[in-house]
Amino acid sequence: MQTPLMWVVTATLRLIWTVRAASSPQGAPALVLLLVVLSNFAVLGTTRLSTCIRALAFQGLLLGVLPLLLASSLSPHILALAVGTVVVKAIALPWFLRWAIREAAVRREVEPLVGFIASLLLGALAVGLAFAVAARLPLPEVRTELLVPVSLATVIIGFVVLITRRKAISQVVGYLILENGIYLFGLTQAESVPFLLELGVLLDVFVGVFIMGIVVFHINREFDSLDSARLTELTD
Amino acid sequence: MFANLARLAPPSSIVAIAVLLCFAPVMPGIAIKTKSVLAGRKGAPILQLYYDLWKLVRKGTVYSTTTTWVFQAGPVIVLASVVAALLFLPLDGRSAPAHFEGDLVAFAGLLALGRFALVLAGLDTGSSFEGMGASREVTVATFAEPALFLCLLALVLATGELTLSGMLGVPLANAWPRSAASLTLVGLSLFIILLAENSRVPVDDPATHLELTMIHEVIVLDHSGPDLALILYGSALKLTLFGALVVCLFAPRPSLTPAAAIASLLAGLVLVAVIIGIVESVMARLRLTRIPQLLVGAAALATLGIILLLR
Amino acid sequence: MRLLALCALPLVGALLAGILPNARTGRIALVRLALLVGIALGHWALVASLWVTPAPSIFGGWLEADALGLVVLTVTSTLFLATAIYTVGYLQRETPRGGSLFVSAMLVFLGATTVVSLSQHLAMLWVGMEATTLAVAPLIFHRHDRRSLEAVWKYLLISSVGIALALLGTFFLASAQPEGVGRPLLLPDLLAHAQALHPAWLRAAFLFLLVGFGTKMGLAPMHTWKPDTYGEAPSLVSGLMSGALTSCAFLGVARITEIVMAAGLGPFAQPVLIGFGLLSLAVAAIFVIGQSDVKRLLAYSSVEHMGLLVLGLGLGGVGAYGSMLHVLNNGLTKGWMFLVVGNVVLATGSSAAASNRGLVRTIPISGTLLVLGLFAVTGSPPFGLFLSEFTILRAAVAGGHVWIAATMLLFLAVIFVGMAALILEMALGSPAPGQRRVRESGWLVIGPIALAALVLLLGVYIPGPLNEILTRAAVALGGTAP
Amino acid sequence: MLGLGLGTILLAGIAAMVQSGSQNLPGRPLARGGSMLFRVLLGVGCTIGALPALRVLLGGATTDLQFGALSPTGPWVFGLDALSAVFLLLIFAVGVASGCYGFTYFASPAVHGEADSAQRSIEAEPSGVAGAHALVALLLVSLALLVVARAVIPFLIAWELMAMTSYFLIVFDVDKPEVRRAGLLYLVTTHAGTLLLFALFAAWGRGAADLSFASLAAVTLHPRMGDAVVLSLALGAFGLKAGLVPLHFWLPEAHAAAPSHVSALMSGVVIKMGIYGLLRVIALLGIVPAWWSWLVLGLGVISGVLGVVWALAQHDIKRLLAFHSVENIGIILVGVGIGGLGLAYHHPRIAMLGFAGALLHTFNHGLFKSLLFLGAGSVIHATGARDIERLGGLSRRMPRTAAAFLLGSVAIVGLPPLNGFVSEWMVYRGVLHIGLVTDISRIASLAGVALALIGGLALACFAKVVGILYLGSPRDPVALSAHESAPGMTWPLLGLAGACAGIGLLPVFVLPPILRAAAVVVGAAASDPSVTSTVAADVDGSAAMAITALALGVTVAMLIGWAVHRIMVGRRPSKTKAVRRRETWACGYSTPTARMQYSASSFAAPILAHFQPVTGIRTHQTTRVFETYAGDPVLDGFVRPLWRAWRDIANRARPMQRARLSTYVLYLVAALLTLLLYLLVDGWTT
Repeated sequence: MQTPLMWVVTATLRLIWTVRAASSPQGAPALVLLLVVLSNFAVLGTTRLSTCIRALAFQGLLLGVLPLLLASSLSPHILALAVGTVVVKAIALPWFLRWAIREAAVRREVEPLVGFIASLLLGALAVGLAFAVAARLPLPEVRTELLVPVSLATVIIGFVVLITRRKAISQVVGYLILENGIYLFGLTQAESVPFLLELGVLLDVFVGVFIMGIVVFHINREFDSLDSARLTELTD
Repeated sequence: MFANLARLAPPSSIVAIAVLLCFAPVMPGIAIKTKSVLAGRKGAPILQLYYDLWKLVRKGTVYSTTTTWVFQAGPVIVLASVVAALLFLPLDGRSAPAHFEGDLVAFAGLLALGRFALVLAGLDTGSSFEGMGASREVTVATFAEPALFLCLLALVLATGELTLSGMLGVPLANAWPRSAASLTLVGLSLFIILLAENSRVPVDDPATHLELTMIHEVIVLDHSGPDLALILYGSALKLTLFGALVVCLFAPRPSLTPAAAIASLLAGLVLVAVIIGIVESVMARLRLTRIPQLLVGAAALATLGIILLLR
Repeated sequence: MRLLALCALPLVGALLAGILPNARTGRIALVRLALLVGIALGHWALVASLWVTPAPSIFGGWLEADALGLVVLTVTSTLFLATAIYTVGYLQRETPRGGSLFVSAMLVFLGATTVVSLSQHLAMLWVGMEATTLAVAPLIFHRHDRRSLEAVWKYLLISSVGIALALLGTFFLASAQPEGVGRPLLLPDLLAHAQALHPAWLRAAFLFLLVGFGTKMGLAPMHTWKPDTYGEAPSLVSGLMSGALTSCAFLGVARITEIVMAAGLGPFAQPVLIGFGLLSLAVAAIFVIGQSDVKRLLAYSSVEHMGLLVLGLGLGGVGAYGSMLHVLNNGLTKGWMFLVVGNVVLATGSSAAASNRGLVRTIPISGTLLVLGLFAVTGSPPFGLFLSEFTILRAAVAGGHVWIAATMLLFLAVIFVGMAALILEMALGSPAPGQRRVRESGWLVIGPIALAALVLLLGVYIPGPLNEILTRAAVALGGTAP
Repeated sequence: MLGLGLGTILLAGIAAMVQSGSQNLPGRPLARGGSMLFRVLLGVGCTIGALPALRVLLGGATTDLQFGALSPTGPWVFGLDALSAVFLLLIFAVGVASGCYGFTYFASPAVHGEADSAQRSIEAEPSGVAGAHALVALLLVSLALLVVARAVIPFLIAWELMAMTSYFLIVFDVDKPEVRRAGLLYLVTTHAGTLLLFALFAAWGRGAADLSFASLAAVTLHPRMGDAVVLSLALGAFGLKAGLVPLHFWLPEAHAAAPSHVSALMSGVVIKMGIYGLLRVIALLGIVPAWWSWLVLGLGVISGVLGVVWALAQHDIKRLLAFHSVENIGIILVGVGIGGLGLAYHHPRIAMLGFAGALLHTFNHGLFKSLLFLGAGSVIHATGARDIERLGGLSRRMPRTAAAFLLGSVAIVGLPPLNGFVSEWMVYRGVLHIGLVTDISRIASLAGVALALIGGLALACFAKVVGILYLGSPRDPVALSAHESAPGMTWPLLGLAGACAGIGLLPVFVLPPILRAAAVVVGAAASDPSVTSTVAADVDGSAAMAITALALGVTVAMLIGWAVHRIMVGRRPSKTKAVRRRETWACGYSTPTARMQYSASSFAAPILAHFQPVTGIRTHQTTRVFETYAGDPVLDGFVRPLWRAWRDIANRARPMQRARLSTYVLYLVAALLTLLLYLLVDGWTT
């Protein structure tokens, strides 16, 4: 069990370094960020929860990689951050989610409050808005000018998913996307302010532990479905 | 304090009051006489009321089993209050036995006290008729009060005096030339109030025999003997009181000697009684629901007078 | 050193309570409760000692008990002590699943709030805030039924979004701080170089932190989780939340306001605060009417008071003083009310008005405390809230905001009607036939009585040291003493 | 000294608690002694407390007490001047009477009737009664503190304490839903008043050094707006408490719901605190703008007339008395208005007369209104009926109560020779005097017409009450079962009656202290020589003498007349002149019954017919019955609809809290977006 994991990690790192060496200093991060946006759209567009989760895991992986690409030098701090991020965002949380939908035996997001096409359009709108705003932001100097707009876009899309989806799981996914957006913004501060990104990861841990570990499980048990729309008993 | 009171009361004014107390029962007599003469009848003698009083005083009394001391106290309080009110008028043309700032309020208050006692005495019998009479009495009084106040206020404004005794003497005599119009209006309204307060036509008909149409008479339905005598004398005295007020208003006589003043007052009172008789013979009594309008009319006259003064 | 002890003590206690075998009754349960009360006492004593002799800052200024923090810490500690004593009686009556989890969660909560109120580093403050959310969740979920589940679900998701926005706001704040200008995100340095901060990022940071922490405060329109959560959580937990948790969240808002004021952005920030304040008052004034459950009613009352807090903050001047005083009064009063309501629920098994009538006769002590609490929580003299609300009102008038003052008074009047209608009916109405008088154990009433006495005292007398601390806090927030 | 008195009163409250507590013990060891103890302590406390007030009223030095900075709003100051002293005396006088009355009222068994408050609750809850007594004691203490408070915070605290205690006293009979409703209405209204007070003092204390009254008086308000704001807020806040039309809507409900001795306290003392507040504010401001005085005068006239008209329409004895409180507040406000005009137009003497009249009428009304409420309480206690249509002929069964009530009625109607007349006479004099000035304010003399109308209507109303309630013969079996109430209840009545008579017969001793108090309100102007000379020479000189002489004279005349009458009627020279007893002459109808008596409705009908538009009366008339029901136009026509409207808004908004989670997140996002928009609008970087 130990060795294969180590092997995977070292292999990935070697791969990343080769990409980084090969491409221009701007190219690689930009590419990754574009992939992030694409994963967002994947979440917005799919009906299958499993696809959502896969996209989320992929996004987590990209987020884990980014610090390495952006870092000027491969400090152990950055390395630890990358590993932690990948472990939490790309492995632990998706695994939790899969476990949850298996428990709850839900497969697809039926009838979201806003149709998939509409939410895709919303996503596009979000990206446009994000870029428009970011263009007028007095940006701190960062590796790539794509970083801030993409993070904002991800935040907005996270909100879109949160608002337009019914299933508790989808809402969790939306929330995690929101988190990822914030994490991306945190990258702009990675150098100047230590620990910020760790905070972001910590938040994920917390959410993972709670929302997944306890609540969703119980929702499944109590409500035999993950439809949070059923959670409307408490009213005035 | 009582020395103070004595200082306020010159003998002539006391004499004047005594004279009026004796003269009072004549007033209704004159009114009735005038009425019957105008109607071509001979009519009862002018002094009839004296005989009635004398007879009643000597008779025994019948008290309803439902009544209490309130019923018996009624007539006494009526009379006492009227007599007390009489103390405020300068009957001798100079000054009244009692006067103090704002005594006109006391004047009205005493009359109200008498009315309250009378009404309670009526209600004490528990008879529906006397209840009805009481209700009508207070209704009339409710609307008479403001009118009376307006008249007195007009006098105050015209003379600048805050006591009846003060204003009805020299100041009023000086005021007449200045503001004859408004004083005349006030006089008229005061006369209407006189008719209402003493339940004469057109407000009430003392001569009627149908209880359902009565006001004053029906309240005293149960009084008999000395009580009834007190009531009758009290109402006659009240009529005299208002008459005297009207006379003092129209004819302030500060220059005359006390004797002459009292004599002229009596003459004036006779005149008033005659006028009442004439009014009663030329007018019919109003419907009960119209009476307040009559009194509001009186108030309007007084208000007009006041407006003329304030102008 | 004491500061470290303050933070560590509860966490150690939580650890111990956690490793104790999870027995519901018997000696171990007693030991657990003794641990709880003991630590609450110790914590309270330490806080009291801070009033006597201030403690030096530690961790390079990361932890320090400044005026704002000390006020919040005092509220939290006092409230927690009362609640801990109450818990003894509560856990005797209500046999919980895993009392150990309950107790250690409470202690973790205490530790987290302590961290929040002491931390001078905004990231650390954020961590503490997150930890409070984390610690409270199992307490809300205490009853393990679907209603409490729904409550905790709504609470967690909404306040997580809030927390996330607060984190983003913290990032913004970090990017507002130019390279090498003071240590990053450390409050004293931020205040010292407030003028040098980048205004655009600072404004953004203010807004996001306000919304984020405002969500945890329960400002309208981010208050939606409040009635559901307070309604379902055990009353003492609702008390801790509406007394301590909201105060900590308010501290977060107060911190960023501090910075914004120091940066001279008051004209930008104050309308926002006033707006949130009035909106919260309005929402409370609308939703208290026709409530049928006293815990939900108190939740809306809490929304009202959060509104008053930010209103005072936004009005500035003596308003800041009023707000800090209000933190104190509101925290204690809310604890008092919720503990009393807890007794009601223990007596009749429900907090719905329909099933509670004539409480002054069925549970005299708690019933009386409930009625008095109505007057206290609606800011009637001579209770403390009256003084703070009056001060806030004075700030509005002194600032010439006549319409704000008028609106505030209107909403306060309406809220009073709504609350009085429900609570008086519950307390004074005719008890259901056959309803007997219930004995109230001392553990369950001593806490509320103590809190009530404190609130009453604060209404008539503000000690010199407290006045000084409040003044310092008000000055830090750009205000003045009355 | 005052503190000592208050302490003793509190002791009385505690004694009541202890005694009742002992009632739960077997054999009620302390029952007898406890009740005595309560009364003794109450009496002693009130006496001790009254002494300093008397000293000040008789010209003693005014005292001030300071407690250092308890709160950041400055020191707590307490002071006792003539103005406070008048109200202090009223509080203690009515307080001791009502307190002692209440003790017997609750202790002695009452008839279980439609309206009686005490009994069932007592059986249910012995401690409830003790609580009531303790609350009465607490209420007295808070009232006393209120009138001596000289700083905002203690004033507000005493104010709210008064409001709370009176609320708990009103809802003493909590098992009746209508009582709880009335209580809630009262509580909500008084809380609104408190909030207005907050606004008042917040506005007033804007530039003040601290919140003591002294510094408030020193504040230089905004030349045009300042005093306008302060006085308007004061009129609103204190008007709510005093119950002037249209802010009176809570008053009849509350006073009707409370136990009678509590109604006596409320109507006699508590609502007077509104008057005190107004006078205190005037005294502190020193100046009163003309428009405000006109406004107060107008409101006074309206309250007076409408109050008595509405009272005339009532048949529930307690509601009727409550509406009469509205009327008398109107009369008092006429006095205040005249006084204000006197200040505004610089006629200090008129100001003195107006304020003195208002103060004296406040005091008198406190006495006779509590007397009347206690009398009504005795009737309810004896018969269990509150609807006067069912009663009658009670003066035979409860003569002492009837006599006291009759005296109270004469006093409240304002007839000589009782105290009501003296105070109305003072107000009238203010009215007449202002008629003689040269400036525009002389128009105010027309307010006298309203006073006269009020007098006439009040006479009609109390003729109705006394006549239907005590005279005639019983209309309903409940009245037959009536009994004279216990000495513990009659003595307070007679005591109050004695006070009314005393003030009425010897005003010369009462006017000087009242004028001293009025001088406090008039303030600096009172000390100008013209006033002092005229006041000294005239007001408490000859006029007071003369009116005293008048009162005594009238009384003596009546007594003589009564003696003569006894002789005339009593002597029996022969059989024919004996006094005989027959049933009432029914104009020939042979078998009259009690049901045929004139009813209250029909008694009042002819007058009310002329006030139809404002009475809010619904008449129920068939061939067999004639009845009228009177609601309250303001409450039914305005307050309740307004409240319903707000409740509808609330109900419409409720679904917002029923949404699903994603909607809640949407609210959050919406808030965020709004703020970001504000950020852009406000300017991103500037």
